[in-house]
Amino acid sequence: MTMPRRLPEMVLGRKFPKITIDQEKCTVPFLCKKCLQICPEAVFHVTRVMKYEKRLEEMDPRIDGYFVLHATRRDRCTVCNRCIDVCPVDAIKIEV
Amino acid sequence: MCYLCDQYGDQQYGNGLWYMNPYNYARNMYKLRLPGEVYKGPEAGIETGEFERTGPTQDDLFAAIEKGDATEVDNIIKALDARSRQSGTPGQVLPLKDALAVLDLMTCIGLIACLCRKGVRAIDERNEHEYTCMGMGVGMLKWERWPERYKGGVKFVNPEEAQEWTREMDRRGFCHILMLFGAPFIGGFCQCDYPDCMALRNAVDLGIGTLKSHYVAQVDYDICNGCGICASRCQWGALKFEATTRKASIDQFKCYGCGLCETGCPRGAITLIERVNLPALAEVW
Amino acid sequence: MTILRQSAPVIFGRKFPKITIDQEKCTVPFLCKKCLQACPIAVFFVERVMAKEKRLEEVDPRIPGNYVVVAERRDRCTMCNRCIDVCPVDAIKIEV
Amino acid sequence: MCYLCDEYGNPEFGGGIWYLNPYNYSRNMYKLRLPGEGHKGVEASPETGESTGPTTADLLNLIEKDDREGFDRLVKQMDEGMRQGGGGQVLPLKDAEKVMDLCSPIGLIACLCRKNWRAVDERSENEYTCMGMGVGMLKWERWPERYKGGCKFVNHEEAKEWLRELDRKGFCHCLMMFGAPYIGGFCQCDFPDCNLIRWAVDFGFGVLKSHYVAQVDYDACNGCGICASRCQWGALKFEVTTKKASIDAFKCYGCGVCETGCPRKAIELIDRKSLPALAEVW
Repeated sequence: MTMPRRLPEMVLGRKFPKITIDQEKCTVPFLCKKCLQICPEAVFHVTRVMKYEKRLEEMDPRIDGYFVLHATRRDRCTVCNRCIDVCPVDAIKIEV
Repeated sequence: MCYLCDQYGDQQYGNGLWYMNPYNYARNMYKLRLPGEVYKGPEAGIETGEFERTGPTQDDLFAAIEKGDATEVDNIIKALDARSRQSGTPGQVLPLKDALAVLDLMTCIGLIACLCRKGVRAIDERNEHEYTCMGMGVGMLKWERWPERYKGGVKFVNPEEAQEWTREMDRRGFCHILMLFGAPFIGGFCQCDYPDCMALRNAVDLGIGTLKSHYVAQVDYDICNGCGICASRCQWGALKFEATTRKASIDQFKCYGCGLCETGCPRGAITLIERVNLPALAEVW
Repeated sequence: MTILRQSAPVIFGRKFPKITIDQEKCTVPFLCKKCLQACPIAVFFVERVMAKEKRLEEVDPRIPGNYVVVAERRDRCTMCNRCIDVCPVDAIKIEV
Repeated sequence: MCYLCDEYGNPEFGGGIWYLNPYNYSRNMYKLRLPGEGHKGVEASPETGESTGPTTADLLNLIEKDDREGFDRLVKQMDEGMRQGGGGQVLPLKDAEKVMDLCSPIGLIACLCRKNWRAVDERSENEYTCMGMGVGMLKWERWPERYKGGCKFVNHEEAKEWLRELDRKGFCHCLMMFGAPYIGGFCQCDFPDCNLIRWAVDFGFGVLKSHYVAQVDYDACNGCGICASRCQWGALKFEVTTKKASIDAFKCYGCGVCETGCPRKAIELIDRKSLPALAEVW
């Protein structure tokens, strides 16, 4: 059975918006969580810093740099700029 | 039947449904390591940093789409789908009645905080009342080894409590997806919704990963009075309200058979029928 | 750039069910309308018989043969057989 | 803007939106016949048996034969055919009411799609769910089969009230062209009865998305879920975790039925132009 047909967000040749997150400014994303909860398309994703030797320790979200924000589903981003408006430290930049 | 049933199902138990086969819950499942693979199965949890991924990632897929290379997009989707089948990570959608049956077979059920909601919506589930995820199997007994993953601790429950809790989740509108950590070892039972659950999201957006359930929803037009409650519960975009006939209409090719519309309908107008009974859906998983 | 506004995956190579409607038995479909209103995904389509020179005349649905039922969207048919159960004259046959 | 605005829009009227340009409604539009084409435009309505273009059956054969290039070519051809012939665009209620001021005469008629798909026979005036527009309607007696129940001519206010009533019932408003840009009909559609919605949702060509996209105001939304039952496009899902409606902007056709259905006015239609990523998603 051949693969399902492509879906709209997989329109070939479509350029996805480039989302850059300034890690110096955005230090405690898990506590702040403003952009994560405002994005209508749930583009962002917060994970703990993936260090192998630290894998058995609990990570305290209050400590800078233990959690890091990614824009994993940037193909869903509609550049509505809600995250930029809501971010208290202006860490997010989006270029179409 | 679905590929999991073909491999792990047994006709004696639950006429071939793989999750009804008690041998898939046996203790020895836990040691089942595919030869040559390190940290597969429950140890290689997403939080461990050791979850090495072979093959293409989502960024490769985005790059291929942006480049506009059709064959590469197809190949990457095939590879992503093959890998999720081989490691069996996102398993299969289960309706409520099957979910309750599975909880009878399973031992060592622990309510835990959900990983996806923590990552996608930064929701911090710290105490027992907020947990929306469920860890299953003997692997849960080692939960102290992963303090980050089980930050709020684990609430071990007996099957009755687990079933009551699953009914509560169903009332709220979460789909029940059985998660495998190295098929057929069942490691988790997720309560999912769109777009928070990554397994559900990849299934709806990219068409890979989570398998449809063994059932498909069907509306009984005589009973349905067009109240529309079911429409808000469908996470798959398969159920629409047909204004002309004032009835709910289900696109059975998109329906994942999660049964939320069936349990949500106050008049019982929607019933889940076996996917096998609809020949056209035989290969639609 | 190819703009594919496709939103449902089409599975290529899939054989659709063959639906045959016996025109001798099904003579006044527009009055009967049972299969048309029972099908959960509206596979059937009733249209008047298209005689070009008679296009400016009104067609009476009571007269047998003026309207005919066609299985227009048989790609959506899931063979749930509701139409077969509901048809008073057993005019519908569906094979895989 | 969408290709209709590029070709038929005029910046002076309604910010370049083609259906707000009065010239597209004027009488001479009706005589606009593409050279050499017979019954195109109003005469070639589906009831006349004149439309000779490719049909859904051809598409299905190509899918069964697993011929993807053929499928792509035919979809492009049918999409192209719709650009000149019987295409259309989804309109939210607020724009639909503006169109009512521009167009005359307006006649309420029985709906063809419901007649064909669900054998719904609309005979009396309060059952009509379709609207014929423009000078072509004055010749309705010529087509007794198409206007079986007759035709109820209404003025602009009645037409607007009628549109609001159907919007309450959950129908989407799609402006239909008979030979672009002649606007011949205003359909009140839903899935799966309307063929154009069906083609758009299933195969990706057909009716155009509107100039607006729906967005949820997370503070106002209390998670009642009424909007979810009204969305015909599968674009609006209820996110249980945050107890809010979540709209997939790429699938949203901007019909505004969720906006008018929301008791708390939590959903709002914003301009498609304001979301750069949706610039080419029509």
